[in-house]
Amino acid sequence: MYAAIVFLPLLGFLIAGPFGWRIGARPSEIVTTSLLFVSGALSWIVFFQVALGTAPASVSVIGNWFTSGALQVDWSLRIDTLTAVMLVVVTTVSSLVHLYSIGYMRDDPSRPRFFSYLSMFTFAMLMLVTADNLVQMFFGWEGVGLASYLLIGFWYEKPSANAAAIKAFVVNRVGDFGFALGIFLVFVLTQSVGFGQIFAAAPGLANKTIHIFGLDLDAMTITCLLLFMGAMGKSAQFLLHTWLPDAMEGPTPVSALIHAATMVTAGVFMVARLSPLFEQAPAALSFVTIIGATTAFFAATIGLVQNDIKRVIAYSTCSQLGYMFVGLGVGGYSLGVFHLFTHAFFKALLFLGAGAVIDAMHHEQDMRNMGGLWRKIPFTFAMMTIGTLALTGFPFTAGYFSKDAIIEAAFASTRGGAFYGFLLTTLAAGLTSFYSWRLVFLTFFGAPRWAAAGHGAGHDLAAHDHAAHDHEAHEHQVHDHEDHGHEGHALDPHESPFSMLIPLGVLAVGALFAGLIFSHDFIGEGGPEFWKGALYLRPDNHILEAREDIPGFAKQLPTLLMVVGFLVAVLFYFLAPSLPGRLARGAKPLYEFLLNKWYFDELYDAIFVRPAFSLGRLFWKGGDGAIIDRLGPDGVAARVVDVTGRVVKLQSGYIYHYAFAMLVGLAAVITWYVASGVR
Amino acid sequence: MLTISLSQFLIVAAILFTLGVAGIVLNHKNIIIVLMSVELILLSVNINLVAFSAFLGDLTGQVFALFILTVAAAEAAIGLAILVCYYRNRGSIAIDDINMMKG
Amino acid sequence: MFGFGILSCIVFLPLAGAAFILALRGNDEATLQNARRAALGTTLIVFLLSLYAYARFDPSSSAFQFVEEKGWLGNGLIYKMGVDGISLPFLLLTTFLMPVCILASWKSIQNRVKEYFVAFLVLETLMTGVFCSLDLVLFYLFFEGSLIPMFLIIGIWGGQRRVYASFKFFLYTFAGSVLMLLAIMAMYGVAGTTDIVTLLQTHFPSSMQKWLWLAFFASLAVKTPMWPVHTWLPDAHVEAPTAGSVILAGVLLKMGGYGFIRFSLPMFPEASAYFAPLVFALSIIAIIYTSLVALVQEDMKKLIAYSSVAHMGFVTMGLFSMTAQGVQGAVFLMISHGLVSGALFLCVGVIYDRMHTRDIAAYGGLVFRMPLYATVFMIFTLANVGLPGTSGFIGEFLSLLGAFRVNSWVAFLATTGTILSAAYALYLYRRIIFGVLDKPSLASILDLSWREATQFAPLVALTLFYGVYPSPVLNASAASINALLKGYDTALAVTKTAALAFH
Amino acid sequence: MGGTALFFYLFSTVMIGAAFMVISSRNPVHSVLFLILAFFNAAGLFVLLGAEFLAMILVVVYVGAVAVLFLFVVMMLDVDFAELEKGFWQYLPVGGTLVLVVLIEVALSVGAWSIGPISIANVATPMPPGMTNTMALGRVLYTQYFYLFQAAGFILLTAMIGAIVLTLRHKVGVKRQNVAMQNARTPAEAVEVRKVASRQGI
Amino acid sequence: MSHLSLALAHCLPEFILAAGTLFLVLLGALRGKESDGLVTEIAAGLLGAAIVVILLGGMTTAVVFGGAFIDDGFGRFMKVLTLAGSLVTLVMSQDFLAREKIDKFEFPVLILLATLGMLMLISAAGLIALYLGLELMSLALYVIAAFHRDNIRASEAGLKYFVLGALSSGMLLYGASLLYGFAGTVSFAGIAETINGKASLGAVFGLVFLMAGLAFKMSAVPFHMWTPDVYEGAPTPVTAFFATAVKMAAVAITLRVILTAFPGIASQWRQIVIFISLLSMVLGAFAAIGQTNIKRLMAYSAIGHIGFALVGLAAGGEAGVSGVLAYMAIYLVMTLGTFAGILSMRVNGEGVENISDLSGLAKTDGVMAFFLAMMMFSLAGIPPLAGFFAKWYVFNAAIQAGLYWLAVIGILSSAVAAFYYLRVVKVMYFDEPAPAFDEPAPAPRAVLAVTGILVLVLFAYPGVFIEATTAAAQSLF
Repeated sequence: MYAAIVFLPLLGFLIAGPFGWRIGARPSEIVTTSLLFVSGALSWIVFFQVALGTAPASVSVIGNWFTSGALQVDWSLRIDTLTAVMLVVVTTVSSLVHLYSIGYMRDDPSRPRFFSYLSMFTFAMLMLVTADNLVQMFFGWEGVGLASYLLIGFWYEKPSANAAAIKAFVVNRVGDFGFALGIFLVFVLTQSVGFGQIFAAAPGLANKTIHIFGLDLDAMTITCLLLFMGAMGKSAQFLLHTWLPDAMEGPTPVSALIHAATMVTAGVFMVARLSPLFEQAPAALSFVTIIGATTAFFAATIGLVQNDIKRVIAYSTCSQLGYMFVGLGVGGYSLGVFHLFTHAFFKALLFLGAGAVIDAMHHEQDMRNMGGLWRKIPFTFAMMTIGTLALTGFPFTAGYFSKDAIIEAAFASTRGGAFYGFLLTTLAAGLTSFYSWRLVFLTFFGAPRWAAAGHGAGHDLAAHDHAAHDHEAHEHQVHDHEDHGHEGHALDPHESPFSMLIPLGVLAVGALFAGLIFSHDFIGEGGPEFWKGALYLRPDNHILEAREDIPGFAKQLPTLLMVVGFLVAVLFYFLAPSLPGRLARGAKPLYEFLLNKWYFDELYDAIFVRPAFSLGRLFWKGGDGAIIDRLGPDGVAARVVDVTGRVVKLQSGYIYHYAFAMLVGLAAVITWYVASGVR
Repeated sequence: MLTISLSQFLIVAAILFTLGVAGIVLNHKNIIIVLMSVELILLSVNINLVAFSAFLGDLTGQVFALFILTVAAAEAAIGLAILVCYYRNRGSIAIDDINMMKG
Repeated sequence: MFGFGILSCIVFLPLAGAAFILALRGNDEATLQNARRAALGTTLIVFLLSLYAYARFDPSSSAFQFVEEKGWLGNGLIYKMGVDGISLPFLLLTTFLMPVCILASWKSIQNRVKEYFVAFLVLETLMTGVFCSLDLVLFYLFFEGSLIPMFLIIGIWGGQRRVYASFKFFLYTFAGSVLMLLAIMAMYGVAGTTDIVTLLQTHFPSSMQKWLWLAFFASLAVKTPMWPVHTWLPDAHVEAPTAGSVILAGVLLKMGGYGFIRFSLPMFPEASAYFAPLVFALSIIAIIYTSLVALVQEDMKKLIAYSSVAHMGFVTMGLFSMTAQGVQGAVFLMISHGLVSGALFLCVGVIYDRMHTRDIAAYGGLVFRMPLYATVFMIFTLANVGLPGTSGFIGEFLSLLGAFRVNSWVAFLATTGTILSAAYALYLYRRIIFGVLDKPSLASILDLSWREATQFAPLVALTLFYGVYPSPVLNASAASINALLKGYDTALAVTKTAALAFH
Repeated sequence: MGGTALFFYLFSTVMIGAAFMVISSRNPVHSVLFLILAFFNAAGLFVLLGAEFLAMILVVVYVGAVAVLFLFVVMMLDVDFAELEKGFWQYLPVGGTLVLVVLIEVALSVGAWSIGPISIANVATPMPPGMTNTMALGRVLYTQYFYLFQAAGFILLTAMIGAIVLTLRHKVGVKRQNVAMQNARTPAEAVEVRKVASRQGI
Repeated sequence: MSHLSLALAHCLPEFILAAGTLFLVLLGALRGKESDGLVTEIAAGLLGAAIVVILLGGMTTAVVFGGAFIDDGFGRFMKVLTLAGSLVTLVMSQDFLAREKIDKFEFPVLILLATLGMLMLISAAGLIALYLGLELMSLALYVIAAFHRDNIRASEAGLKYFVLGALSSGMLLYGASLLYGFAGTVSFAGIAETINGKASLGAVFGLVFLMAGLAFKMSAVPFHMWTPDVYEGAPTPVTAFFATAVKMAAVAITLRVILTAFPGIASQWRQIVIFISLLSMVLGAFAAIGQTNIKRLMAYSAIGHIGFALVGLAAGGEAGVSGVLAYMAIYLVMTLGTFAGILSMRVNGEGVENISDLSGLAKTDGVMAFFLAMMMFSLAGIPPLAGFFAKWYVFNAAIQAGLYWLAVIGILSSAVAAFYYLRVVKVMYFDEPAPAFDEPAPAPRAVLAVTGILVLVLFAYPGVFIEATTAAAQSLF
C-alpha cells in the first residue's frame, strides 16, 4: 500500500508523459487525476492507521540504490506519523490540484505534459517524504526542484517564465549545495546516511568538535546549518527566497500545489525529520528561528505593496514558511509541522481561488485591474474570504490554531533568537492581516476596474499606484503573457467550472476546520501518542508545555494585530481610497524599497549573476584566450615560428657562412675541452 | 738527428691549416681560391703526417700522405669539373652568387 | 598471430571491418550504404562480444581477467591483454558508443564516406586497446595511436577551423604524452619489464615517483583535460564532426582518467599523495573556472566542451581523494559523462545537421517543432546537471563525498560547480529549446527521425537506468578499486594517518 | 745542425707567407702561383724530414698537375677578376678571431705534443734501416697497403668518370677524327683518280 | 695466395661491386648511348648480389688486408642497409632520370662507386681505410649531386657540397693525423690500446676533428648547413640516395670509430655526441617548420633524425648501439618510402616538389596519400608505426643510461617536429585538390607500398629485426 501511494503518481507520469500525445489530453487528465485520487485515499488510510491509529512506524526497503565502501544507499519507504501527515498533505492537495487543473487548463494544448509533470512532482515529493536516508531525500528534493522548474517554465514561450524557472532551479541548487555538504558531513560523522543510524548516533555527537573548513566547529551545529541551507533554498527563506515570487510565472495550480502547499514546505519537513540532529545543535536552531522570523516579517512587508494577486500570495507563503521555521527553531517541531498542515489547506485554497479569479478575468493578474468581483464570482469570493480568514488567524480557523501557537511558543521559548522571533512574527501577523484583506478588497470590492478594458484605463483608476508608474515597463514585462484575455473587448468575469470549484470547496473545509480538528493531536496533549516519536525532543525541551503557560496578553496580541491589520485595510481601501497613494508618495523611498522587494533581485544580480557572466567572459577571453592560449599552445607555436625564422635566416645560402658555422662548432667543442682541462 | 722538434713542425702545420680554413671562411669573392685553400689544408695534414712519421720512425704516415696526395689530385679534378659545370650554367664564380638555394 | 582471446577479438575485429570497407570498390550510393552497414555491423558485433565478456566477468575478483600473453618486443615487452573491474566499464562504454556514433554519421557524412568509417573502426581498435592493454608500451601504443584517426576525423570532416583545431588537438596531446613515454622507459629501467601487473607490484623509489608522476601527469592532464591545459578541447569539439565529438568526449577524455587510476595512483602512491593538493587545486579551478566560461559561450558545442572540462574536474578530484567513494564516483562519473556528454553532442549534431550552425543565437523555440528532441535534450541536460535519478548524480555525489572526506574545502568549492552547471546547462537549454519559434529558418525544422531516435534510445535508457540502479558499474569496479585502495593505503601507511583530515 | 734549423725556418716562413698570399691575393692567377711556391717549400720541409719520395711526388703531382690544372681553369673561365675584389678584409674581425682561437688552441695542444705511451714500440710499419725512402715505401705499398692502393685507384677512376660526365660535351656539328674509320679507309674509297683533260678543268 | 683468397672471401661484396663497376664502365663506354637501361639493371643486380652474398655469407669476424678491413656483424648489418638504400634508390631513379633526360650510364656506375666507397667505409678498421672509403664515396657523391649538369640548382648543389665536403675532409684528416701522431698507428684497435682510458688533449683534439668530418657526412648540426641546399638542388633520386645509403654509411663509420677506437674515453666523446645530438634534434625540429619545398623539408627532417639516432650513441652500451641500428634501419625504410612518394610527384611530365603540390592528394590518389601519410606519422614517431619503435629504442637507451635531460629535450623536439610532418598530412588530406599527378611509375609506387606496409606492420613482428640489431651491436663490443 505504501508503495502504491508513492508509485501510482509515477505510473501516471509514465503514462501521461511519454504517451500523452498519443492517448490524448482527456485520457491523460483522467488517468493522472484518478491515480492521484487513489493515492490520496490510500494516504488518508495510512494517516488514520499510523498517525491516528496504532499501526507501527515502518521502513520497507525496496532495493539497493548504490553502495560504495561504507556508504550504502537504499530505495526505501519510511512510514511514520510525520510521513503520514506529509502524505496526506501532498496527495490531498495534489489530487485536488489535478482536478482543478482539468478545469483551469482546459484551453491549453499541452495538457498531457502538464498533468504528467504534476504527477511527476507528486511522485518526487512522495519519495522525499518517505525517504529513509538523506540521499533518497535528496533525490526527491531535487526531483521536486525539477518538477518545479518544468512547471514554472511550462509556458516556455514566455521569456519571463523561462527565466523564472532557471532562477528557481539555480537558487534551489544553492540550497542543495549546503544540503549536499551536510549529507557528506553526516556521512563523515556517522559513516551512514540512513536515518536510523544517524539518529542513533546523533546524541553521541552532541558537543563534539570537528575540524572542517580549516576551523574547529561544533559538529552538530555545522551539520545542521549546512542541512538547513537546503531547507532555506527549498522553502524560500530569507536570502534564498528570490525565486518564489518569480515562480508565479507558472500556471496557478502549480503555484498552489508546489509553491504553496507542498514543495516549499519540504524544508520544514526536513528540519522536522532531522529533529534528532537539530535537537543536538541549539545554535543551529537559533539560526533557524532568526531566519524564519526575518523571512516572516520581510516577506510580509513586501506583500503589502504588491499588485499582482499571485505575488501577494507568494509573499504570504514565504512569510508563513518563516513562521513554520520559527516554530521549528524554538524546538516546537510539531508546531511547525502543524502550521505546514493547515497552511497547505488555506494557502492552496487562496492560490486556487486566485486562479479562479484569474480565470474569471481571462488571465489578468493585476489587482489594480480588478475590483467588484464579488458580485460576478460569489463562490470564489466566499472561498477566498475563508482562505483569508484562515491565513490571518481568525479565531477557530486553521491558521488561528497553528500560527498563534508558533507565536506563543516563540514568546515562551528561552532559546536564542526566540524573542526576536516573537517580535517579528507578531508584527508580521498584523501585516499579514493587512495585505490579505487588501487583496480581498482590491479584488472583490470597490468599483470594477476591468470594465473599462485595456491596460491603461486600469492603471488610471488605481488611485494608489501613481508611484508605480516608473515600474510599468517592468511590471508589464512580468505579466505580459497572462493578460491576453482582454485585448480590446469588454470582459465578462464568470464563475469557473465545477472541476475548479469543487477543490476550492474541499480545501475551504480544511482551511476552516483542520485546526480545530487536529490541533489536539498535533500540538496539544495528544501529541505524544500522535507522533509516536517521529519527532524527537530532547528531554530538556519543554516548549510545548511552556507554550500553554504564557501570559494572556501575549496570547491575544496576534489576534489583536490581526484586527488592526484588517481595520487599516478597511480604512485604506473602503474609507479613504486616496490614502494609499498619498502614503506611497509621502514615504516614497520606503514604498519603493518594498515594491522592489528590498532590492534583493538587483542586489543578487549585481553581486552574483552579472559578476558570474563577466567573470566567465573574462576567463574565456582573458584566461583561456589571452593567457592560456596565448602563452600556451598559440604562444609556443608563435615562438616556434619565430625561432624557425631565425634558424632559417642562418641558412643564408652562402658557402662561407656554412663553413663558418662548421668552424664555430669545431671551435666551441675544442674550447670546451681546453676549458674543461683535459690534458 | 734533427734539432727541430716535432712540435715546431706541428705548429707550422697548424698555422697552415688555419690559413686554409681562413681562406674558406673569410674569402668572399672567388671560389677558386676556396679550392686552393682546401689544398693548403691537405698540405698541412701531409706535413703533420710526415713529421709524425719521421719522429715515430714509422712509414705509415708517409703512406697515408701518399694516399692523401692521390686523393687531393682527384678531388681537385672533380672540384674543378664541378666548378666549370657551374660556371657554364651561371656565368660566374663569385661566391656571393652561389646563393640560389637558402632558408 | 594474436591468438583468439576474447579481448584480442574485441580489439582487432574492427580492423577486419575496416579492411572490408577498404576493399569495397566503387563510390556509388549502394557501396557507401554497404560501408555504413559494415561499420555498423562490426561495431555491433564488437559490442556484443564485449557484453559477452561482461557476462563472463567475475566482479568479485580484483584480478585481471581474460588475460592473454604473448612474446612481443623481447626484453620484457610483451603483448598482454586483460581487463579488471576498472577497465571493463570503459571497454563497454567504448563498444557501446561506437554503434551510436556510426548511426549518428549515417547521413551527416557525405564525402569520403568509406574513409570515414575506416577511421572510426581503426579508432575503435585503438580505444579498446587502451583499456585492454596490460603492457605499458602496448598501452602507449594504443593511447598515442588514437591520435591519428582522430586527427584525421577532425581535420577532414570537421568544421571551418578544423585545421587549427586538429593541430592543436594533436600537438597538445602529443607533447604531453611523449613525456609519459620517457617515464615509461624509466619504469622499464627499474622493473625490467613493462608488464602492468608486475609494475603494479613494483615499488619505485620515492624521489623517482615524483618525476614519474609528473611525466604521467603531463600526458594524462592534457588528455583529461585538466585546467590549464584544457584549451584544445573546446576547439577540437567545436570543429569535430558530431560522432567525433561523441568519441572525443565519451572515450578519449576518459583515457586520461583511466590512466590516472591505472598508473598514477597505484604505481606512484607516494607521489600521488604528495601531489594530491595540486590536483585538487587544478580540479577546483577547472570546475569553477570552466563552468563560468561555459556560462557565456555562444557556441553550443563549445559550451558542452567546457562543461566536459568541468566534469572531468570532478573526476580528477574524486580520484585523488583516494577514498572508496571518491574513486568509485570518479569511475562512475566518467562512464556517465561518456554517455551524457556523448549524447549531448549527438543532440547538437541533430540540429547542426539540419541548420548547419552551432550558434546558440540561431535557435530558439525548437520545442514547438521538435518535442521529442526537446525531451531527449532535456534528459541529458538534467543528467549533465547531475540531477538525482540520472546517472550524472551518482558519480558527482560520490566523488564529492570522497573529496569531502579528505578535504572539506575542496568539496565545498567543487560543490559550487553543481550550482554553476545547473545555470549554464539550463541557460543553454532555454536558449535553444524554449522561447518563441520566431526564426524563419527554423519554421520547418523536423523532429528526430527514426534513425536518430534509435541512436538516442539506448543512451536515454542507460542514463536513466544507471541513475536509479548504478550497481552494474559500481559492483563491477568495486573489487578492483578496493584492491587499489588497499595497496595505496599500505604504501602510505605511515603518511596517510597523519594526513587524515578528520580524527 | 744550424743548417737544418735555418732551412726549416726558411721553408716554413716562405710557405706560410705564400699560403697567406694564396688566400688573400686579388688575382687568382697570383694565388695559383703562390700555391706553387708553398708546395715547393713544403717539399723542402719533407726533405728535411727525410721523406724524399713524398717531396718529389709533391712537386710532380701538385706543381706538375694540380696547380697547372688550377691555372688552366682560371684561364679558361676567363673571369673578370676586377669584380671579385671586395671582401677579404671586411669579414676579418669575427672570422679572424675565431680562426685565431682555433689556431691558439690547436697550437697549445700540438706545441707540447706527447706521443702516446706505447706507440713507439707499436708502430705498424717501422722504417726499415738501410733502405732509401722510396724503396721502403715501394716495399709496403703493394703488399701491406694493397687494399688501400686499389681503393686509391678507384678514387682516381671516379675522378675521371666524374670529370668526364660533368664537363664533356659532344657538340653537334663539330667534326672529329674517327681513327678507326680513318684506318679502315682504303685508297679505293678515298681517292678517285680521274683523267683530266689538259686546260679544261673538271 | 690463400691469404688473399681468404681476404677476398671477407670482402666479397666489395669485390663484386668493384669488378662489376669496372665491367660496367667498359660496357657503358663501348656501347654508348644505348647502354643506360642495361647498365642500370646490371648495377641493380650487382647490388642485389652483394646483399645476397652478405646475407648468405659467414657470421665470423675477421680483420684482413693488414688491419685495414674488418668484416663483422655490425658491418654486415650496416652494409645490408646501405646496399638496400642504394638498390632501391637506383631502381626508383630510372624513370626520373629518363624523364629529365640525364639517364647516362655513368649514373649507375657512380652509384656503384659510391656504394663501394660506403662498404669500404663501413668495413674500415683504420684511419687510412676510413679516409679512402670516405673519399671514394664523397667524390662519387659530389659528381652525382651535380649530375644534372645543365641545371643550375644541381650544379650549385654539387659545388656547395664539394667545397664544404672538402673542408670537412680536411678537418677529418687533420684529426686523423693527430691521432696517428698520438698513437703511432692508424688502426682503431691500436688507437684504443694507446689511449687506454686516459683522455689526453692530443687524442681528444684528434677525436674532435675526426668527429667534425664524420658529423658532416651525417649532416649533424653544426656541420649540417649543406644539407638543405644540396637536398633541394640535387636531382631527387640523388637526394634519396643521400638521405638513405649515405646516412647509413656515415652513421656506421661514426659508430665504429667511436666505439672501437675510443671506448676508453667514452665520457669525452659522449659530450660531443650529446652536443651535436641536441643541436641536431632541436634545429631539425625548428628549421623544417617554415619549409615549402618537400625535399628541403626532408633535409631538415634528416638532420633531426640523425640527432635522434645519436641519442642512442650518447647512451652508449649495447642497448644504445642496437637502438641506433634499429633507428637507422627504420629511418631507411621511412625515408625510402617518402622519397618514393616525392619521386611520384609529377604534373604533366614536370617534376614538382612543393608541399602545396600535394594538396588534396587523398582525393586524387588515395593510395599514395595513405602511404605517404603513414610515412609522415611514422617519421613523427607516432605509434603504432615503425617510427615510434625507432624512438623507443634510442630514448629508452638514453633513459637507462641516465641521460634524462637529453631525452626530455629530444622527445619534446620530436613533438615540435611532429608539426611539420602533420602539415604534410594536412595538405594531403584537408586541403582542396591541386592538379592530379601523372600516372606514377611502377617502381616508386611499389617501393612506397612495400615500405608503407613495413612501417605499418613492423610492430606486429619485431622479433627478427630486434635480434639482428642486437647481434650487430654486440659485435662492436
